[in-house]
Amino acid sequence: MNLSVKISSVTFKNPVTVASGTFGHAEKYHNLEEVKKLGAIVPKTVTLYPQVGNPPVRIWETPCGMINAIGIENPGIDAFIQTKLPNFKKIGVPLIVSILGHTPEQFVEIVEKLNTQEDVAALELNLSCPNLKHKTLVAQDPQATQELVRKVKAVSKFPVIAKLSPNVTDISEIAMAAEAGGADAVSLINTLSAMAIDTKTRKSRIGNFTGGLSGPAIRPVAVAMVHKVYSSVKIPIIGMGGIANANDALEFIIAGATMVATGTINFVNPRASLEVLEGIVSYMKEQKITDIHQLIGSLQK
Amino acid sequence: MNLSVKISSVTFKNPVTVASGTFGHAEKYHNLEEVKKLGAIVPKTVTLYPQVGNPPVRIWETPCGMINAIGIENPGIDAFIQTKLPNFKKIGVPLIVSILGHTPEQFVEIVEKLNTQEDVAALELNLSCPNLKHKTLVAQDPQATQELVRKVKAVSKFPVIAKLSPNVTDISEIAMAAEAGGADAVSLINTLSAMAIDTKTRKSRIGNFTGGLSGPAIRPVAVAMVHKVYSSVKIPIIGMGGIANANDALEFIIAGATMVATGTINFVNPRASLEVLEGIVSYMKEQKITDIHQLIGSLQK
Amino acid sequence: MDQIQNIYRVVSNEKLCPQFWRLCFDAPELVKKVQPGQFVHIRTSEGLEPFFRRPFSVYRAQRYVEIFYEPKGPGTRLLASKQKGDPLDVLGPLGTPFTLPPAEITQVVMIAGGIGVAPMLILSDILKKKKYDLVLIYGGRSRGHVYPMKEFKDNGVKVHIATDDGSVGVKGRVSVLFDKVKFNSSNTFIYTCGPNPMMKAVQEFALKNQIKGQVACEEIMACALGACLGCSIETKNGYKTVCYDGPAFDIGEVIFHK
Amino acid sequence: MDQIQNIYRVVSNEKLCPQFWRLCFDAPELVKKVQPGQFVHIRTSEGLEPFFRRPFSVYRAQRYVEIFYEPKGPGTRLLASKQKGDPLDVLGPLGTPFTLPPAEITQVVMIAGGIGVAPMLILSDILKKKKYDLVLIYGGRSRGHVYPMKEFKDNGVKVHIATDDGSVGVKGRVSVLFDKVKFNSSNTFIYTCGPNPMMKAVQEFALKNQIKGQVACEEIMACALGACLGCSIETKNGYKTVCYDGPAFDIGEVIFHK
Ligand SMILES: Cc1cc2nc3c(=O)[nH]c(=O)nc-3n(C[C@H](O)[C@H](O)[C@H](O)COP(=O)(O)OP(=O)(O)OC[C@H]3O[C@@H](n4cnc5c(N)ncnc54)[C@H](O)[C@@H]3O)c2cc1C
Ligand SMILES: Cc1cc2nc3c(=O)[nH]c(=O)nc-3n(C[C@H](O)[C@H](O)[C@H](O)COP(=O)(O)OP(=O)(O)OC[C@H]3O[C@@H](n4cnc5c(N)ncnc54)[C@H](O)[C@@H]3O)c2cc1C
Ligand SMILES: Cc1cc2nc3c(=O)[nH]c(=O)nc-3n(C[C@H](O)[C@H](O)[C@H](O)COP(=O)(O)O)c2cc1C
Ligand SMILES: Cc1cc2nc3c(=O)[nH]c(=O)nc-3n(C[C@H](O)[C@H](O)[C@H](O)COP(=O)(O)O)c2cc1C
Ligand code: FES
Ligand code: FES
Repeated sequence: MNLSVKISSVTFKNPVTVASGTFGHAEKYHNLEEVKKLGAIVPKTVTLYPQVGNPPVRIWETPCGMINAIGIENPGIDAFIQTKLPNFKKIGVPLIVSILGHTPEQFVEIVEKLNTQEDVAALELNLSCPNLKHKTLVAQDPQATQELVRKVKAVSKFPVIAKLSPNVTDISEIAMAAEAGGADAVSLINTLSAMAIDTKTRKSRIGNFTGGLSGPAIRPVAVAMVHKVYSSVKIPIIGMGGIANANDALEFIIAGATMVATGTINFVNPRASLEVLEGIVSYMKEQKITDIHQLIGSLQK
Repeated sequence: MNLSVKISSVTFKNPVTVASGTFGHAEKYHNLEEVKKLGAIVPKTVTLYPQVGNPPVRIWETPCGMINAIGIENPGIDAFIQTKLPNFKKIGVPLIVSILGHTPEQFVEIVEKLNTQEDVAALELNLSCPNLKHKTLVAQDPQATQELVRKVKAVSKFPVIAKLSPNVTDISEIAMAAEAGGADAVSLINTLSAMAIDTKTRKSRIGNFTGGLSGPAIRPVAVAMVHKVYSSVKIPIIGMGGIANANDALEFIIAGATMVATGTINFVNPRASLEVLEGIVSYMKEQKITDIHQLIGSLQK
Repeated sequence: MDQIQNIYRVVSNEKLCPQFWRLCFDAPELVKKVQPGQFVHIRTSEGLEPFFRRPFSVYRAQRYVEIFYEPKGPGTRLLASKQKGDPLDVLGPLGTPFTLPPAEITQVVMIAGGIGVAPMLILSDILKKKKYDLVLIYGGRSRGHVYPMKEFKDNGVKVHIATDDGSVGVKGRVSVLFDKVKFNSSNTFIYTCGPNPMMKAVQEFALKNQIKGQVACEEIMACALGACLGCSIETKNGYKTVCYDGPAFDIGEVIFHK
Repeated sequence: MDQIQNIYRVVSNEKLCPQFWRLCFDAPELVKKVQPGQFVHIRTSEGLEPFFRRPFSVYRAQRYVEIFYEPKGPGTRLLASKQKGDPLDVLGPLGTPFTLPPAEITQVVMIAGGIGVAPMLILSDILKKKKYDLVLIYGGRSRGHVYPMKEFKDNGVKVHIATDDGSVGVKGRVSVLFDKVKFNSSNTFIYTCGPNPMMKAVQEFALKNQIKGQVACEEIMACALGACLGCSIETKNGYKTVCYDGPAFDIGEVIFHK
């Protein structure tokens, strides 16, 4: 049975990974033997300078999901390279580093620092960053997306994955822009803009006022977007958004995802990504499918 | 205690209504004494000509929500006026008629037919209709929205409410366009584009291939959009999207909604709209709020 | 108008055979009103999971309302966890019932697959009073799926059983039993309920032999009140809702795809 | 590495007083590893509602792991429905435990509000072996909220109680009891856990009187593994996660807002 997939020239032994920001840096609790089985790991987004993150409360439970506004708390790229990267490398699983610059120049600077490293499989650009020309995010503007991806591709020695936001009128337009900019893959979806209110105090439940919705609640939205993007671009898709089990992950693969990531569900079931992997294997056995590529995008109209 | 609210010159005795498509025409089961307590009722969208709707399967259960692709099955405006309207009028609750034209001309034609009627409180324009100039929906294009609203306003003798889609980059932009076109109110949100896949058959669960997500799953998205629109326009907002109880409804009101509608939850709890109304009253008593207007948009930063 | 949503008390809830359970709840008004082929729509969870209510045919309505069900997913599993005295949030009675056989009919053949047997017991409770020859052709997967048909036999129903593995009755689909019964286009009436492929086969048989009858359909339901138009199926007369226009339809009316 | 996620069996689950319940589960490895102030993260539902796990301090770890809880929302109510023999999906032991008192300490004063008493019993189980003077100042809303403090008394803890309505002990907040105890900056150590306003008051008292101590904080949690950075609170040293850097912090470190 072939489970291995490729993004650009990089091979992943299977299509299952974890969504940025849901896997964490906390080595203390990892069951390494288990983590080693994953196709790739994606640590929390790193910025050029350290960020302390947003004021509490940072998370709120919602029906079949959660709102988060962590504020990309991270130690900055230098500390990441020095203290986090060696541990991640030790795991021995291809590492996709998620990065965010507050300007295109910051993106380039981060990439140049990462270029000095080996053992990075790919870069994921978190495009939910301010778009300096408009009051939107880069991920909400096809032109800004294309330009940013192009600038990063011009310097990066690693394949580049553009992570797309669902808060757009037409996500395939953004995906095509990323492709035109030279992206080797797209990943989607990031969280949906969301809010919850404490009716007693009449304040937002979230310290940062608004946040992003994730979890099984948003899965049907994510599946539709993956399918829409699959119909519009040729580059591979990393699908995510509410995956809770293998069947959910298979929906994404059938809709067009080459790889799939578990995100929020990791908090509820730390073994979720492994269970997804095991479940995909059983499904393929049952359905007598010998190569995962037979499944990718195999949705019938 | 004052619960009454106004849209344009029309007064509603309280802010609670039902979302189009979730209340139905099925008089057989209505407990009229209960329905009479609502602030308004909104029947399923009516089109110019009868529509048979989409092929089955039309609905699918998702985590804390559902996907639907009914396809606006309805008898057309003439039959609606002849056979449905008299029954709705009998209830004695202000009636907001939801309409959809496949062209601006169809909208105008429907409005002209409704203009012959009395006892309609307002029209709600379902803008999830094709935008002939682009491959988007009207509700996804500010210009198309503004023009359509203007055309309808030019002929309608009733106040006009524009119903907005959440499948946009910036919903406040569309709301402002509706306001500029002369809309007397906006209602939001309609369903989020969504999909679910049967992994056994590798087909969509939905006869129409894609559908729209509704229910508590999407509430945090709807609350954020209502708040965003409240910050951008002066006209009243009818808030909906996943309301399941009074506390949820209060989130919308505090975020900026003048009226609130229960939708999908009516299918699970047919008394939901009444319970929302009762719960708002208890909350106002508890919090010693004497006028619902003290609550509307009272969210603190 | 009467209220259609009520909270009733569970009177009993027990496994009748490896596959099937029966739940009884105390609902005197419902007992009075319900007709064969109608159903109830039950909120299995107090919360949002599963989100929809779940529809169940009324199996019997004598002292209590009884439903007969198969625990297979989240909703029916929650139902199986209900205990005597628990509250049960029920909408009903819902839907269009079976029409009774026209005057010329003397023999009624009920053809049920699996859990599709549920509406047949209440039907036989009514029909036995009218002195028909009652026959039940029942198809199940295996022994565990076949509930000892005592109540039917007590109603004077002649029971024929087929199982996929032959562990009870004859081996095969219900259609292998068709020649055990003398169908007669002038005086036989068929009621059928079960998986769509089975109902399709019964429909073809009935149409070919010009036998009148009714089918009871199933479809995923949200409101079950005819409000959402979500449970529509294709019929010769256009899309019809199973919850409001059905579940019972004339045997020739429904267009079965699967 | 040991596994931190395990399925254990519920040994008992009972109401101890009108407000509080105790659940015991059989987890020998956990009993061995857990330290006072650490917690477990329990999946209360097999499904997605409630969605998050729920964190509970370990109340005692002798033969079984015990948690002490108040059913108040969906998660804790589901917990209260667990029965002997039911499986329990548990992550643990988690978090940074209480540090033990420094060498010069002879008196330990535990100040707990409501359910905040939970981590104090396991703490006293450890501290009693070291011959401290142990004092518990406990504040609760009313009689129903005060669990008869037998276990603490058995551990030689001197117990002082205050309730909001005076139905047990003295009337008022825990602070009304501060003068019942001789706090001494050179040999007293405070542990406190409870509502933030109470911990804030205790913090002010401790800082003013230069008494060392520790607080155990609470915050909404998703992962409880330090992965999501969702449970951060403000401290003098920046944002810290309650689940990983805490729950136990030095008494002066946390910045309480509410
Ligand atoms: C009018 C009507 C009468 C019914 N009467 C009975 C009955 O008497 N006894 C009984 O056991 N079942 C009956 N059903 C089917 C029953 O409603 C489903 O088995 C139940 O909803 C499954 O819920 P679940 O959460 O346990 O499983 P799920 O995981 O939701 O579903 C399990 C399987 O059942 C299918 N299913 C789900 N909902 C329905 C539905 N509304 N109709 C048909 N299939 C569905 C799913 O597609 C899936 O294949 C009836 C259905 C209808 C429409
Ligand atoms: C480290 C830690 C240890 C805890 N130890 C105990 C314990 O030993 N016994 C006990 O009864 N409770 C303890 N709690 C609190 C317990 O986790 C919450 O009461 C529980 O999560 C409520 O869940 P629910 O679904 O029943 O109620 P919900 O409806 O979710 O919440 C009810 C109330 O509790 C609050 N709440 C929800 N989650 C948390 C949380 N993670 N922390 C604090 N408050 C919360 C909500 O804001 C709400 O006001 C602890 C919390 C933490 C963080
Ligand atoms: C707590 C939390 C933190 C997140 N942090 C990041 C992040 O740093 N960078 C990023 O690209 N996405 C981040 N995400 C988004 C996820 O990677 C993922 O795109 C999204 O949550 C949808 O997937 P899910 O529903 O499976 O969680 C975060 C999500 C959560 C819940
Ligand atoms: C079954 C169904 C049918 C609907 N039909 C319509 C419709 O005809 N016209 C319309 O404007 N909105 C329709 N909607 C959208 C709802 O009015 C509402 O905007 C949306 O469902 C979000 O609210 P909710 O989450 O409370 O259901 C429909 C929704 C559902 C679930
Ligand atoms: S389920 Fe809503 S119309 Fe039948
Ligand atoms: S709950 Fe995730 S870091 Fe604490």
